[in-house]
Amino acid sequence: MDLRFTDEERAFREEVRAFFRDNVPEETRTKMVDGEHLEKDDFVRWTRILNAHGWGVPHWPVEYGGTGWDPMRQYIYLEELQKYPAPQPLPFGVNMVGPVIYTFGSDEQKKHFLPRIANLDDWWCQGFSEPGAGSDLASLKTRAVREGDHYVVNGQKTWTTLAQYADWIFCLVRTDTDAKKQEGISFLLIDMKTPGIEVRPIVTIDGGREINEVFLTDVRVPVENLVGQENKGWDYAKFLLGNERTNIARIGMSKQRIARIRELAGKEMSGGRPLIEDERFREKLAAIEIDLKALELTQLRVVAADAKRGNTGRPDPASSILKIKGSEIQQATTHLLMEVMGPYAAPYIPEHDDRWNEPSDVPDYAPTAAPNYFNFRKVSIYGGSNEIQKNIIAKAVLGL
Amino acid sequence: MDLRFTDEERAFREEVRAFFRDNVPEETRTKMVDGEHLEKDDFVRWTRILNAHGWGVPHWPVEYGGTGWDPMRQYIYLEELQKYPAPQPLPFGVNMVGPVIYTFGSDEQKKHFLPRIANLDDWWCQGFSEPGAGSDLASLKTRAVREGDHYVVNGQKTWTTLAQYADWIFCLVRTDTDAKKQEGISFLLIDMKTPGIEVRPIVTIDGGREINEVFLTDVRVPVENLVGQENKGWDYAKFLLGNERTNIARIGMSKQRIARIRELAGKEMSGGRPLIEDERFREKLAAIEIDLKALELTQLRVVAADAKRGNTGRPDPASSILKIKGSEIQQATTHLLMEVMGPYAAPYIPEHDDRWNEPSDVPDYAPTAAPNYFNFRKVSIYGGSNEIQKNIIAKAVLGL
Amino acid sequence: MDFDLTEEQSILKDSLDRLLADTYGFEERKRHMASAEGWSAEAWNRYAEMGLMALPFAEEDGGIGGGPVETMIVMEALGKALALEPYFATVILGGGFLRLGGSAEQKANLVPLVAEGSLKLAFAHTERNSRFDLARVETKARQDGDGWVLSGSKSVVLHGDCADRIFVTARTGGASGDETGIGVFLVDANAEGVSRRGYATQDGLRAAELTLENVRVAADAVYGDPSDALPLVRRVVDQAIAALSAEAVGAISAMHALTLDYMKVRKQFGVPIGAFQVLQHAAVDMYVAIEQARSITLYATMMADSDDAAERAKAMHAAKAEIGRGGRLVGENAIQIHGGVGMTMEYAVGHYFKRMTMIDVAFGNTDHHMRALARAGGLFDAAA
Amino acid sequence: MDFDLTEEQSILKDSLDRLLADTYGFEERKRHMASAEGWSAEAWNRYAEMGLMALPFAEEDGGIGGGPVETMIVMEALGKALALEPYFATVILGGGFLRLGGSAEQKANLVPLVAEGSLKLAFAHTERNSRFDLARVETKARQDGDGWVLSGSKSVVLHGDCADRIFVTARTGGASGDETGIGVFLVDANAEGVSRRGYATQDGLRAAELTLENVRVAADAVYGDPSDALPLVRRVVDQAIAALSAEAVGAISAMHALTLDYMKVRKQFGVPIGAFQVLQHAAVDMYVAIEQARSITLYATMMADSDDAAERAKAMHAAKAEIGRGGRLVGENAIQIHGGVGMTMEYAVGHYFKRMTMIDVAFGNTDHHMRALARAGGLFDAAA
Repeated sequence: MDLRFTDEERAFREEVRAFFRDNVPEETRTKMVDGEHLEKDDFVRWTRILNAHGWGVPHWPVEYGGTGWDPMRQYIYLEELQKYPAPQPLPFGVNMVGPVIYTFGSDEQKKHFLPRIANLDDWWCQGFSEPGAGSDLASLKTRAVREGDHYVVNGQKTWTTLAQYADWIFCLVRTDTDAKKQEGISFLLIDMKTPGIEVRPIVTIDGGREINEVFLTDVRVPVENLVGQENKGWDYAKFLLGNERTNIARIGMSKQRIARIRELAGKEMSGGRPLIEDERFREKLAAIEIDLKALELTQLRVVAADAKRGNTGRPDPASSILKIKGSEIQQATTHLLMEVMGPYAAPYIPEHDDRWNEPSDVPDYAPTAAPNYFNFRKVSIYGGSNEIQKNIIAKAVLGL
Repeated sequence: MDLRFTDEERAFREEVRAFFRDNVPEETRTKMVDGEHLEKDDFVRWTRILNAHGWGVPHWPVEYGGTGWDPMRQYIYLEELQKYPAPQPLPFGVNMVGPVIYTFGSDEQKKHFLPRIANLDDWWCQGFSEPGAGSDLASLKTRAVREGDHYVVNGQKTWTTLAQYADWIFCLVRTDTDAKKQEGISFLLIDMKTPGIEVRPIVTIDGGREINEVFLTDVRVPVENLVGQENKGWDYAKFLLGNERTNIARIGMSKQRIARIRELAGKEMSGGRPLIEDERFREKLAAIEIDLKALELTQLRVVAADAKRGNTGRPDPASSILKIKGSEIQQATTHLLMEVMGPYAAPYIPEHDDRWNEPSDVPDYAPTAAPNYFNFRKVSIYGGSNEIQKNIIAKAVLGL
Repeated sequence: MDFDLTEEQSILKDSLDRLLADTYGFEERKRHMASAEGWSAEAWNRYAEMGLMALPFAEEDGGIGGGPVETMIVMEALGKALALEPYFATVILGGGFLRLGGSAEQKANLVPLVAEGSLKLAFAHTERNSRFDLARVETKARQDGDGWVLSGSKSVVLHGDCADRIFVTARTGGASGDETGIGVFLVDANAEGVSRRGYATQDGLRAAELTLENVRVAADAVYGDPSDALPLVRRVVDQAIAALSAEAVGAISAMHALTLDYMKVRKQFGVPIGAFQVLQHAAVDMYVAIEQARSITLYATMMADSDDAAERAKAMHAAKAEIGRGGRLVGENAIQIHGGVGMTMEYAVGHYFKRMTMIDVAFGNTDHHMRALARAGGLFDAAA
Repeated sequence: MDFDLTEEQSILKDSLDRLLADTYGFEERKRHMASAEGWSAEAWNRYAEMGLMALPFAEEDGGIGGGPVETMIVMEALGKALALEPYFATVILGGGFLRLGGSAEQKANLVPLVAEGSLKLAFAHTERNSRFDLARVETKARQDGDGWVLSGSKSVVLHGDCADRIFVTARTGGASGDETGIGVFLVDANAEGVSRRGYATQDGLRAAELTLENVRVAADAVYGDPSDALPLVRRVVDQAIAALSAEAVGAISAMHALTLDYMKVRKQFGVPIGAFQVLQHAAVDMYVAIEQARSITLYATMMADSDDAAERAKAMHAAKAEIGRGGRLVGENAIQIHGGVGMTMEYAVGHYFKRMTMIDVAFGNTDHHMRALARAGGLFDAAA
């Protein structure tokens, strides 16, 4: 047992840090530090910088453009990325549909889609959730009926993140209505330019416009856009959702936010002293830090176990801890960052509102704090709510 | 709406306080302040003082010895009693079997038992729980078979508090094994001197010897000791358990313990100052006090609602809040009192261990703190665990 | 002790609840929020017609003579409806200074205007470095003949954008943080040297940044002792906290009701989600928190017009802290149980959640009041 | 980074786990606890035969040369078995002073005795007013020729009743609370002027009150710098905290396993109570807390022999606080899920609960370490 990073790992960390320092667009980084939403262009520009460097899809098999890093390096890379902070490449392509395509897709699909995902030539979105199917995903109702060389798709998807920019959507659709719930589902790749697709934004309570409803009306999808076998889509979805859980602890992001809390609590005054000198405030921060440090070690244990097992893409069910604790910490830090602002948490200033370039007593870092607290309530809901994660652990780990 | 006590209520409070001041045996009070167990004699002596004053069974109907106080006075009386502190008369007689007897019992039972309960001439214990029937009380297995003028009882009861002193036990027994779970149960009064009864102590983790197992082997109980009708015992038990829940918030006891925490935290030193001057410690205490103040008002609202409805003996299901929050506060205060002791929480000194009369650096108030914390874990378990209380609220109040 | 409403109080409660149910649904509210003012002048007039503006003022001053219980009833109803109008700023805050700090003449001049709904008030206190400390005032007031000249800037002035006149704290002596040397001045929002910038707050209300550059006010603009008005400020803020607590009880009760409804209709895995024990217990935890919040609000209401400033302050610390932690528990659970739909602007629960979050940061958050109570020696002294 | 045990470490773990499983069941433990000593000399000898006493000492001193990972393995196993023997007092605390503060000669004299199990040690530090503050020492040491004379009293000396020699902190200069002026002296338990009174602790271990009246010790009783040994004390205590954390992980894991077993067999309302979702989630909360405790213990273990006192202390603050809050969560839930049976002496879970409660009050409770970490600036600096 040696709980220190190896010299090689430390050198790798330095390499990654240096690369971020030299290559992350400063404008993008500033937006992230300030808690603002990123634009489409922030993602595209940064993903192409990464891809040009060979780091577009580090965790993919080398034959499809991966770096061949072991899980520990992948972890170090992601942590540094989140801490810098730099945008994490959108998961819909590189973490979700990409691995499904290279694992279950046809050669044509691999050849066409994978390079375009790595370079963000295609912006993907996820068509899983439906209005009636949240945590109970398998109860989805969107139908796909085979007509010659096409599937004709009808239904509605929801919670579709950043669909407004999407070129493609990967959808779970029901191709056999007689089968049991989990059977009879297929995995389709759909071009967003196909007639019959309508995207409507859902505004979230933080004022964000990231999620959407997607309506599909007689949408004709060529059969070659079916992934794997018809009616086996549930297996691919489970594979995909398993991948999703591994990155969700967001240790680096929480470290970055803690640094931000410390910095801004040094600027806000309380009782004539900087808030950061307030012992009670520091204790609250310390309580979160302890949890985060423990979670970091828990994450590293999962990573090490993954490395030992070989990269099967099947995370240990114990990794549900990462989702639960990770989301709790993210929520605790967004709340504490809002607390830093005191009364200045109240002003709601739309991003890029030019009037606020004029001098004002509202500190420019304050107005995003409450919206971020509101927005981060989602992290215990999406990707399998924390209640679902606990059900999984109770069954799969504790045998209850 | 007038949220102040009336002049009459304030005068009554003074009267009660004065009575306690003049009449509670100091030895008994000291044991309670020190967190020690009371002896049988403490209860007997005090109950007889109360009864001689006409306050043995304040909440009973006047015809059976009650005082006729309205619910607000009963609340004031109990709060002052707990705050003084003086022993609360044992519930098994005055709160449990007494009301069952005067509500459902025969004239003979009323005439014989009620005065003896009020004066603690008979020490009662409760024979409900069984090893296999905890929260699921109705699954009890103790059998009573009618043979002529007697029931012959066989079975085992457990968690029987203070059975070692008991003259009588009231038992739920199964008289019809073919009926559904809640039916076929009867309510029997059993003389503890009857042959075939064996009491074995259960030592609890705090070192206490308050609870017991009671084994019943061919115990012959005269049929006149059946309460009400055969096979209707479940109804009487529900009535009894409903009564139990109303007094369980223990506002006065928690107030007394908070005063004790404040006092002892003024004696224990931390960083060269009395612990009570430590701001973080005070904040923890304040957090509990706020909850307690709110609960006091909640209790008063329930009392006022009871008063309006008339004393039906059926508490509002909302009074489950009193059990839940009341037990949480009792547990928080026993924990905080233990925290006051710092390292001195560790010594385990049996009560009345004479060796400890010699000078020692272990403060004499320290050794009961941890046992009381351990012991008070029971308050979220017994009388219907807090999980059961939440099930009740979910169903009966929230309609889920 | 008597928890029943009087007949008049019952009528007030029922008629206001009915008015809001009939005219102030979620869709209407959204329209009001999207309007230029951010609230409804029509609703404002209805409140005035009902006598809500006149409610807390003494009859001899042109009011109705209601007390803290009446205010509790109104604020709870407004909280339930998530009402956007400047009632709290005008009647509770501004009205508080009028009632508690105004001379007979000042009241005679202004109470009738407030009572009829034609005068809107606000309270400008928070400054860049004050956070939640009421004594931390840097805005300066300099005597100038009979009048005063004010200079400084104030932040997050609730409904400061629409107020006709604004109560402003300013330092007439001493240094920031001193308990004495603070005065309260009523400033015309259109006076020379006053500039303000209005904006929405996170919960859809309105507020303003206020700048005062050598703003001249007359002698009759002074409320209370100009060199020692902090006790007046504390008294008004204490009453405001009691009122906010009542608003919070209305909001969290409504949130809970929405959540229970949702649990009964929303199905997952073939059953209503209300069938899952974990969610049932979460709903019970919310219920317990709400009843506790209601109880502590009753306590705050009872203490709101106490002359014992120390005991009154303790009650408000307790109430604000309990409302803060209970509100957060209820709000976060309500969102969690609703899942994604609770995160959307189209659904009411998120708006309640935001309002509760903003109530916590108004007039001192949970931590602030927990500490203040701890410093004041706690709620129960030996004799309690 | 590598979380695997070496082959030797795996053998150590497996053989100790097997030994304890075979010879140290709950019933055996009860017998040992009821004995006059309160622990088992037989078990003690078995530990010595296995080399546990020699484990952390350097090979050149007569030890086996194990490090923090080996100590973690042993303490976790002892925690799982709730072992009563004075291993922690002798090998971790006393052994810590030997290893880290002893001269070559002191080690040569004593390590072999500890290693073979014939010398038992203890650490006497706590005083009436010290609470958790390591610098608050009032016991006096006065130089007397080559030697020293000690006077004062010490409380809650773990296994101080059976120890042959006791490490005692005493003030050679300065005032109580000063960082300097503290010395460490090894005192023979039977020396003239030493009196002690043994007693059981709440968790069934043993401790003693210790009184020193003009106790004369020779020059070779001094460990470290007699005028500046607090850094040595802190270092030993830091390593002790890492060891206690490992013991705690063993104890809470065992408690969780008992709870899961119980949930599978105990029936209520016709089903195993493990079928109730609320109890399932409580069991998951326990599981998460245990995994977090295990992780932070790994961190403490990694930092236990760091020479960077500030970073080492931070790690121990973090570990002790996390162990404290996690231990309480696991313990209270374990009792709650067991119901009444968990409250009885006849069932193991309550004994684990008591041990965890006492671990929290040893060497600083949760609040103490949370504050200490806060004062030290937290775990993550800008570069972390």
